[in-house]
Amino acid sequence: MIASKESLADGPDGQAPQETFILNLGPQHPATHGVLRVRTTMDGEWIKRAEPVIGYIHRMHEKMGENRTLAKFLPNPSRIDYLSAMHYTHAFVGAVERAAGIEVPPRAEYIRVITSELNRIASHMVWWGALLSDLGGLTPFLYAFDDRELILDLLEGLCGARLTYCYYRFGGLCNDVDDEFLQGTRAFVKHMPPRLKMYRDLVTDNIILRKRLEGIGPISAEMCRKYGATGPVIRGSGIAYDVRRAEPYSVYPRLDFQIPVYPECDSMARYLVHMAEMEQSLRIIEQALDQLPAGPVMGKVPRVLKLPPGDTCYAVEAARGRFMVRIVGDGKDTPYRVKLRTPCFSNLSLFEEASRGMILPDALAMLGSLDLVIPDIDR
Amino acid sequence: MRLPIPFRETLSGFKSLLIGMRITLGQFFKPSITVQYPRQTLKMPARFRGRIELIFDQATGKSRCTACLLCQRACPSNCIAVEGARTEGEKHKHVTDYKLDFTMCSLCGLCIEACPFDAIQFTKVYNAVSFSRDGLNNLDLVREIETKRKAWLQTHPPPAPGPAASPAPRQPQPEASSP
Amino acid sequence: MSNLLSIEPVRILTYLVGICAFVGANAAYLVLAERKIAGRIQRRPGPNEAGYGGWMQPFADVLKLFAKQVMIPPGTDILLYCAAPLMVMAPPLMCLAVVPFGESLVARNLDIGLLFVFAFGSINVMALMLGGWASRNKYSIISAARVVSQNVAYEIPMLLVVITLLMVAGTLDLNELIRQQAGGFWNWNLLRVWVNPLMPVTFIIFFICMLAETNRAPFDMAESESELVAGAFTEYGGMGFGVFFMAEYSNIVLGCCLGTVLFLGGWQSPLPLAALSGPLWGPVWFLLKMYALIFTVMLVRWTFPRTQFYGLLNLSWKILIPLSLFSLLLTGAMMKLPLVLQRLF
Amino acid sequence: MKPSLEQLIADFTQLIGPVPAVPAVSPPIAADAAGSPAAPTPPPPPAHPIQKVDHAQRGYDFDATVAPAQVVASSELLDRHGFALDTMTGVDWIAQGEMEVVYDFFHPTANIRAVVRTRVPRQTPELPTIAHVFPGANWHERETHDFLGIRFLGHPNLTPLLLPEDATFHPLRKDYQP
Repeated sequence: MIASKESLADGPDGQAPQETFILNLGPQHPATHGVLRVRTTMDGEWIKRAEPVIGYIHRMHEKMGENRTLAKFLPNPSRIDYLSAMHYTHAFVGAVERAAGIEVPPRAEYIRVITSELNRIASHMVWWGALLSDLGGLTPFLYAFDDRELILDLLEGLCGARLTYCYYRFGGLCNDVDDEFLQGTRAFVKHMPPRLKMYRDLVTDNIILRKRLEGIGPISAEMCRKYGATGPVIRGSGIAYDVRRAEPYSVYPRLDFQIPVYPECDSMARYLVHMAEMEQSLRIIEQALDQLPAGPVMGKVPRVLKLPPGDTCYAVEAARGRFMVRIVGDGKDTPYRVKLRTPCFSNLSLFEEASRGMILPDALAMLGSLDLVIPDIDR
Repeated sequence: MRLPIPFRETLSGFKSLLIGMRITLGQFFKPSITVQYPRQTLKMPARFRGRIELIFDQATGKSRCTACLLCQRACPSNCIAVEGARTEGEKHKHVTDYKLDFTMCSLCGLCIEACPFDAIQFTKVYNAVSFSRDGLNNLDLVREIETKRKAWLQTHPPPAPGPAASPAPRQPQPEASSP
Repeated sequence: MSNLLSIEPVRILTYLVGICAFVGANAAYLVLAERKIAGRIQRRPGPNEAGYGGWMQPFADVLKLFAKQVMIPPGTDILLYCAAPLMVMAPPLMCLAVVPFGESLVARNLDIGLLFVFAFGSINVMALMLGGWASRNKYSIISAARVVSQNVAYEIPMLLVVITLLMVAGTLDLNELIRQQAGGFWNWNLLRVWVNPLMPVTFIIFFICMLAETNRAPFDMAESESELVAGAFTEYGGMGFGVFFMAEYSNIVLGCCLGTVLFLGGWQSPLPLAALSGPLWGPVWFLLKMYALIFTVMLVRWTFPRTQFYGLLNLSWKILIPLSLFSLLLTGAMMKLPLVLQRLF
Repeated sequence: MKPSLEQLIADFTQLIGPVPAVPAVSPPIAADAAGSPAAPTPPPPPAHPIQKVDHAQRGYDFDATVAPAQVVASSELLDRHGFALDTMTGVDWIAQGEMEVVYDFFHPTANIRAVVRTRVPRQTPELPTIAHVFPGANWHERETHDFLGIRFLGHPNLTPLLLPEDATFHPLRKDYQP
């Protein structure tokens, strides 16, 4: 039996203040989605310090990149963030194409945009369901997965995989879209708006959810900048930073869409950014389907792809923010160095500062609103 | 009449709760959408990426694999091991041993893209399971071909031993796919 | 039969067995019902493998729980650790002794029945606190602290609501309370707006407090599985957890029984037709109303996210308590109004 | 505040001084695919340590090579201009006996990507920390230390981040043997 608070405090070398205790959230905690561990120093339910401890599923993808030929590394980016595999493959493929000067046919670029945006919606749906299950509402999770299933079926019919697609190739795509996919995507674009309204009625307008998220976990724009947070986090802090606009890639400049920005800096703002992004993604998909040109989906690629010396960056707006591949070549078919800049790494790094002084359920709500995928942090 | 803000907030909040309950109640009366898996199964799409298999060529009753090792070289996980042998008078080698370590395979499909003879394809097997690691880490794809060949021989009896015995089955196959 | 039941020990024994069976069956099958309802809401069939349509599922669950080793974590206070599940199970069993399922279908018709129910009902929180405290787990202790402050906070509006009803009814006898609601659903306390125009609001307050008192979502601070793993129950395994689980459902049954008695006219039929009322119809109406309330509880559970802990206390202290106080005063005023008017004119 | 590229170049020129501070160091910039034998040979050094780069070809707009001692000053400079730390990484140029550390910056509003690089000798890979300028660099520096063994002097907590707590190896060094 615990006689006093002192026996709860087992801080480093017994130096923890008497009134606090250490609470280990994770690596197997229901709210940390995977193997994130947060070492919290608590004063009652108030968090004095929450230090994320990461690296539990570190796989050293960067070393794998150095050891393999470019083509053999192609399945890897999907495994970094398994929820937005398309974006990650896009960034890696894009970096190689930029370095080697490979032209991608426009049809392939449009299909890349369509599949990327579908993947973004699917990823946001998982986030939405997971956030709600963090907050104790389990039903939206199932509704979100119901709709996500449609996307996964579309992408499975397209490339044969449901999660780790490995669909893009240097210079194009591994296969062309068929009519089934195009019709299915159009049907999906029509199917979604009523569902999004249902999400709004069921969850977004719900007073309990609003009380849980409004004003909780403020992250100022300055903090986002200092920590390099991107994606919905920075857009929920009032800065319209989106790689699709800031460093235009693929055919995004030709498409008309808005960057949802909410200036409230709280978890609700990040929530609303996610929800608005789903609508914008639907808009992008619709336009891209209308503009989809005919033609080949594979450009001219040398038989043995070699990277010229020098470093090249390629950033994409993944579902969770800015994902960048920095690839350093030395004239061989294996990269000299592959650096993967993942959004969740930066987004999580501000958690220690942002969570100071919050109470536990609020901190977990904020952790949920940061939209973390742990393999993406650990790489 | 405008109510004071706390009252309005309480009322609108309560209304939002009722709307939420109406939605879930509406879903309650809709049919369930899940597939009762072991009894019902889904049809895998045409491009589904299951584990790979050697294509059994119905025309020849053999695999088209020539043991060129391109798939083995393309594989990021080094999970394919191919061996081939050349018989007298044939242009290409033929595969004698094709081992797949499915525990390491990441189903990326690079081997299939690398194959110049269209000799391998994805199966539609989505539930490959085994009680031990040995059941999956050393799959013998050539043996599968031989099993199919036995069934094939039932319907395609070998031509009577005559002058054109051995080259006969090879005749219908065009050599167009050679590089 | 009636002769036999009039012998006191036989009567007590009969009802003891009856209540235990009722609570046991309800706890077991409400778990299944909840899972089925959750499944329906989430567009899936729910448990459907054990037995036809899953009706054997409770047996499978209980069998599994019984088969588990009883683990007492090192460093726990063994006495409290073991006592907590019993203490959480006992109050609903006790309270059901005075709940009239039919006009004569009541174990002990106490004339202070309501007081009895609330006296025993508040033991529940102590059990959870002890369980959380004795487990020697940080999550459990946080949960225990939450549960206590939550239950204290929600006891107040609940009692205020009940006092409102007492003022109207003038009795603590549950059967008498029901008899006063005779004559059609418009005479139920829920809709007696001529006594107090806030009566439906009072019922909603009662319902919310009942959810909070039984630690049901969206007020499931005791468990709050995504924050505190399993809260006060984290260290309980096997049947220890099973008893907590059963107690949760028994408490729901009790809470919904009370709601039925106090607001929905108990065993009274909703329409004053002779064909629909009578000693046989009484339990039918009672159970129908009770299960409708339980369904609502489950629907709420599967619709809303969990409230934030401080928001929950705010709701009680800032909204529910003022509202119920106002309702209490209004009732008092409306009761005295005729007298005042009489004196004036 | 939206900085222009020209302003950035001017400021960096002032920072680095009239003479290029690291003349001997050659960042891997120019495209010289022809003379690349098997060993990783870096291309010839660029004309100037401060370069304007075509974003469409390289993925960034501005490239500055500074001395190790100027890292903090240049990150402060970029901080004043409102840049955000994108990432940082290291490259082990084992043939030259040097480690390159690359700091990536993006601007949240001005659409400029800046890269600052520096080189430290492989024997004593030490750099001042910029964690006090950009708190986000804390984790990035720990990660770079994990992977390449570059020590960041003044870092508050240079313990392994992604590798196990007791890791003493640096897997991204080219001479790393697992």
